[in-house]
Amino acid sequence: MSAATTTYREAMREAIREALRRDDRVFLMGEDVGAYGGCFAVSLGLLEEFGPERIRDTPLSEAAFVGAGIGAALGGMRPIVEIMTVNFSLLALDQILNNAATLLHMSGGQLNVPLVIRMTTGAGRQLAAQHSHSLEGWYAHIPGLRILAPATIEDARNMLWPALEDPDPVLIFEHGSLYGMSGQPRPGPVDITSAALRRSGKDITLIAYGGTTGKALAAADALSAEGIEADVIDLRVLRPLDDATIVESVGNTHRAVIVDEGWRSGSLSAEIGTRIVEQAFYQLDAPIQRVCTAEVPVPYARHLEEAALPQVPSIVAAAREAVAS
Amino acid sequence: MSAATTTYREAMREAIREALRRDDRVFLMGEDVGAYGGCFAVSLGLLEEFGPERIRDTPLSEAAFVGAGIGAALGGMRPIVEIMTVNFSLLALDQILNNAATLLHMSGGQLNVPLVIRMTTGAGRQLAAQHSHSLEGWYAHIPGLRILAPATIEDARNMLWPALEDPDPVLIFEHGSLYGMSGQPRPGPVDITSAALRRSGKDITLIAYGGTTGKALAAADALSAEGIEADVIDLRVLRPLDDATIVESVGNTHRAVIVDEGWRSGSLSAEIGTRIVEQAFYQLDAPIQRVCTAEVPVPYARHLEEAALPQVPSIVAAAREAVAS
Amino acid sequence: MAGKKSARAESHRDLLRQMLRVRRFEERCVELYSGEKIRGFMHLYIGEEAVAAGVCHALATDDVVVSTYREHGHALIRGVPATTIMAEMYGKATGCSRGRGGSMHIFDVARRFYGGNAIVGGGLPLAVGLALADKLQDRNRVTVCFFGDGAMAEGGFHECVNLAALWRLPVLFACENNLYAMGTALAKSHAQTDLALRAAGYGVAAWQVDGMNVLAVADAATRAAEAIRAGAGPHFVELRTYRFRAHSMYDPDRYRSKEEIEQWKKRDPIDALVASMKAEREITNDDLAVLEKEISAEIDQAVAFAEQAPVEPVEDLSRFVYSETPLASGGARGGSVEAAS
Amino acid sequence: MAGKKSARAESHRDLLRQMLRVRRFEERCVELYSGEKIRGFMHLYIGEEAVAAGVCHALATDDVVVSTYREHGHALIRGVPATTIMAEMYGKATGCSRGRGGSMHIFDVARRFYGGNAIVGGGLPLAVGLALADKLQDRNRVTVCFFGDGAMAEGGFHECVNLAALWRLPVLFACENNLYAMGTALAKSHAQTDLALRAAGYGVAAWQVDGMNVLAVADAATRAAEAIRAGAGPHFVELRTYRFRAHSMYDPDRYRSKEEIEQWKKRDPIDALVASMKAEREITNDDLAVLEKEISAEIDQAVAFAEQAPVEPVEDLSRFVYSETPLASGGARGGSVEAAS
Ligand SMILES: Cc1ncc(C[n+]2csc(CCOP(=O)(O)OP(=O)(O)O)c2C)c(N)n1
Ligand SMILES: Cc1ncc(C[n+]2csc(CCOP(=O)(O)OP(=O)(O)O)c2C)c(N)n1
Ligand SMILES: [Mg+2]
Ligand SMILES: [Mg+2]
Repeated sequence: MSAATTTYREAMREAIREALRRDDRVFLMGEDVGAYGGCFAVSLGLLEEFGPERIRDTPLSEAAFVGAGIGAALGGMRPIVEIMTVNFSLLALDQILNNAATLLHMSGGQLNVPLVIRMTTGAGRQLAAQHSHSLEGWYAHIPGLRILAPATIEDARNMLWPALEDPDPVLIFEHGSLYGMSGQPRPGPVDITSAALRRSGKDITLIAYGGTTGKALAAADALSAEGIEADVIDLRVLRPLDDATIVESVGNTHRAVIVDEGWRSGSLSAEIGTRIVEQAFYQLDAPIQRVCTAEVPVPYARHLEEAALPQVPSIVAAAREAVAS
Repeated sequence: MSAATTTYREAMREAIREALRRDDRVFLMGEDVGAYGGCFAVSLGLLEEFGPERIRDTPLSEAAFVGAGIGAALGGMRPIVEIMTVNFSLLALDQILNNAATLLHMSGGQLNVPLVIRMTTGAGRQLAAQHSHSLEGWYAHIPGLRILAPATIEDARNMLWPALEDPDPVLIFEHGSLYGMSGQPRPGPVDITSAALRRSGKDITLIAYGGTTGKALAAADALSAEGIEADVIDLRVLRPLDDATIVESVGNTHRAVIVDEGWRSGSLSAEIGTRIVEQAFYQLDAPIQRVCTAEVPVPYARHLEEAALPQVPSIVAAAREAVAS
Repeated sequence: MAGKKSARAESHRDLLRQMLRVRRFEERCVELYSGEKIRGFMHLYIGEEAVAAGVCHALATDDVVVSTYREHGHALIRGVPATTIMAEMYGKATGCSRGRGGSMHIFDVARRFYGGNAIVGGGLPLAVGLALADKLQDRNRVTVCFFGDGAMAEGGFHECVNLAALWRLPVLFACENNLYAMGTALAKSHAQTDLALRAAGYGVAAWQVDGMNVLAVADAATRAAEAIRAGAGPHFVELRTYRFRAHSMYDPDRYRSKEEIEQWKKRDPIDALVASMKAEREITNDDLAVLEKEISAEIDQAVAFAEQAPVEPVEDLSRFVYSETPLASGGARGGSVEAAS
Repeated sequence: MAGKKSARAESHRDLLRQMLRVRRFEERCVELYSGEKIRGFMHLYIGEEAVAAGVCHALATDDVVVSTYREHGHALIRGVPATTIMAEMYGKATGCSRGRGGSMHIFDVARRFYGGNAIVGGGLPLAVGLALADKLQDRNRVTVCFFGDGAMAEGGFHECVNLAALWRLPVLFACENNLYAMGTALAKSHAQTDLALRAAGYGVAAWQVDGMNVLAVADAATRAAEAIRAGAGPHFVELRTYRFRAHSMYDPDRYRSKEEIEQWKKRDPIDALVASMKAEREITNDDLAVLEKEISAEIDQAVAFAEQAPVEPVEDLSRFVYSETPLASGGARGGSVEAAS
């Protein structure tokens, strides 16, 4: 089965289509997933193919339709709930934390919530402060959730089905800058448990995920030209974190740069940094470096937004500093 | 002026009373702050003293009344908004993040939000999963906010006024287990910028805040009996963090244990851990230890809840391990 | 005629039994709370029993109930055993939620009792989703969602009623209007205090019912449930009731007068039903004594069960954060895969 | 009589000018967006101008406006200079929000224009709070909050209208019902599509108004504002309107028919007002040409201003996350400190 060229967007659509075909308990629900074709055109055409019961447009009621997804999962369905962007997910956070993530434990194991929530995340398109959040690190704090961040077309295509098979709630974060990325995905399956080493080096480990994976790879290329060879880890799964892959790499390279589009303080990078010290302290030869988003609400003006976000040159600079020290 | 014996609860009430007297723009608003006397009796008697315009009971509408607090601050008032507990603050998180924390930047400096939000946080009273969150670490991720965690009667009494004088939004987290604590507070003022060294040692630094400060101090006493002397830092301010105090102490002791009632992964302890590695890597002689809440929704049964939360023996054990390595 | 009459008497006896079970169970809970056997937050239903008894009377065994933190009554009447509820409040391993939930988080999937939710209004979207699942799977069931007058001020209420109405979902919204949300009186929560009228604004059939009269509640709920089963979409009943006790065990009840409470106690739903049954000669004092004895035995047994029950091993703290086994595969119901594609 | 008539004509000319300013300004924005001078999300108001013009007509200078991401019209008519709006959309330092906000975040405190909010429904609580501040400080002002039909499905709407009604706050809720929320038609958002009726359910005076008729809007808004100033509490107006353009620059407009759009364009609020003014001999074609020229000059100037404006230095990225100076001390208004205690 040779793979045709496709985009991240189409790969995600194909994944949804496959799920809808394979299992009649699956349905897609969210704002403008139907008649509009999806805010980012991910679900374009699916309404025509599957009808309004299974491609279900909702009112602007994030708390209610996310919560209804939880209820529908309890009732035997396998909902895919789309929250248009992570920015609006705050309105549904109570449902996600206090119900989706908690019901299984709180009921002593009685209530499974086999729900998938997809949302777009990230900045970089001059959408300004209220539309540029990267809050997946927050979600990765919540016990009971599995958090995925597909950074490649393969993962966009192949993570959804195992997520739907997971008996517990899974959140999928799709970085808005990736939808147009094109390539030839290898056919599935993929796991939804492990990080991936996307590039091998020996001098330093660059750790990234989602929208920053590509930047980390570009930085690794630039570093290679200077004679610095980097491991690049794509985390893929933000909760539970795959410590083993991280620790193994850092054990080899003794230096790490974490790239995270979240605001620096309290972002996922902090957890990774601390885990490295907890688990690989004696292997570490230099302070850990973080390249994160500046601690400002992301501004609209292009030059300010660029300055606020992790960029290839800042990753390169951080890696150089780590190697030098 | 010699201080009378009082409780944390009364100290907080006295702080509110003082603010209401000093500045007629100040008012208190929230669920059951008036006729009920406050869920934790903090505002008991204030309705009678100040009347229903200034001690304002609200409906169960967290998003609206927190947002209205933001609006009232924009309109020249100095609101103190009480969210009954952090657990319900999720319903208002969009307003806190996307408006309170963001308006100043997004408006290019035009819109100040001089708002204080108070809420009870923490576990330990067998209230089960939905009523036992410690989410102040999440709030400490948000640029634009100042986050306070009074752990002593002095701080309960004296942090509110400077918080109200701050031109930007300040969140105050009161750990539910502290209200009954009694003692004699020294009169104010206190700063709302720095961490406090609550005890001095030379062998290890214990870092805590809010509800875990007392446990860290008790652990330090126990360790002292074994000949291990600990610095105990009470963070007081969770954002912006006072790195200097932390780094100075770790520079002296070369070892650190962070105690945090948040779920371990992605809690504030992670940020502190990573900052220590970033800023004091070469002073560190052992891996950093964290004593956090287990990654489970906090269970009701007493023995399970106790096992889930940071406790004195686990802090002592972590410190011993750090000192031994 | 005699058959019909005795059927009515039978149903009255059942309603009485259910209300009394709740009343006596909770009275015991108060003692146990004082004795520190039960901890955490505990919210009593005493005074409101007619609501749960009347509404549940209208339900079939596979209908769903979603409740609040004030749910002992709903749970008991729905058939969750007193033993496992009590053990739950003791924090024991044989509790219905294995001791992890406590008083506010009673769950029993076998009885289709979906909790026990301590976030005000937090159960509403679950009910909408459970009803959506029934609709999508062509199951003719009703999902009842209980919530309070205070909960109606939450945005989630608005979103959920609209969604249920928009999609014509089989939900019975059962608003327990006990006139207070903690210490906040109805008129301080709502600009418009006719809650049924408010609900009607969403295009939902809505009635106000005397929630102290169990027969009126049962009638209204039956009518609503029948309409829902017939495909008429969601319904809303406002059940006017009153809690005789404080909001929770911590509440000093400062915000309402003793007189008001006493006035309402004169309308005790149990007394009222007993009086009407006596008038109809449906029950004697001897019958009542027997009933009380049975209930007392049931509760004694529940307490004994809870007392002797084991606790969960501490090593199991982290169980049930994630599932231990996969669910039945998607293929299980794959018969219509072709139809869908 | 002549004076009254000419005053009316004057007011019509003003309404026309305001609508035309918005129309022409946004037509220019489309070009600039194609030329990548403006980036990010941009939502056009074209077709809906009568709403902003009519509502703002009813406001005094110190009344407050809270708006949405579709706010060019509100901002321009409220008096925010075209220059600083344009510079903002260019991301320049002289933009009203110093380039940090863009099209969705126009702020101008001097004009009492409080944004510019890109979270649907996010401005509603701010409006309630601003009105509360006015009430607490005994200022007789109106706060207008614009929001869409889609926003009314959000829980926050429900909470805010209830709160405003409960506390009788001076808020004018101005619902711009353009029949779609992105691609979601009204009847797919709301079970009950009579939005004014819905609002009335909160005990708020509520009317439906033809939002394509600027005179009708101005009348309704004036009536509402007067009632609010007289202490009658919040009011709600549903303004039935239509956007002629797609939701945003990214929207391919698949969800509605060309015919529907064409039908509505026949009711263009600018054409309608011009026609009625011509019938009343309040305006000539020459007057119109002069007006167009003035507006064109205003917009040219705005573009020139934006083009030549500097950008914020990158070093200033972190400014305005926290305040640089303390606010005036609490003592400033402390005159009534004694009264309060
Ligand atoms: C979202 C949220 N806010 C606040 C609380 C605290 N609280 C618990 S019950 C309650 C009152 C609820 O009143 P109502 O809905 O009328 O139900 P009742 O208790 O009267 O049965 C409050 C404020 C909560 N649990 N959840
Ligand atoms: C909370 C939230 N959910 C979703 C969105 C994405 N979104 C932006 S505008 C819009 C439609 C809003 O419709 P309406 O309120 O009718 O206003 P209109 O755009 O028609 O003026 C949506 C879904 C958002 N910005 N905020
Ligand atoms: Mg109530
Ligand atoms: Mg609209």
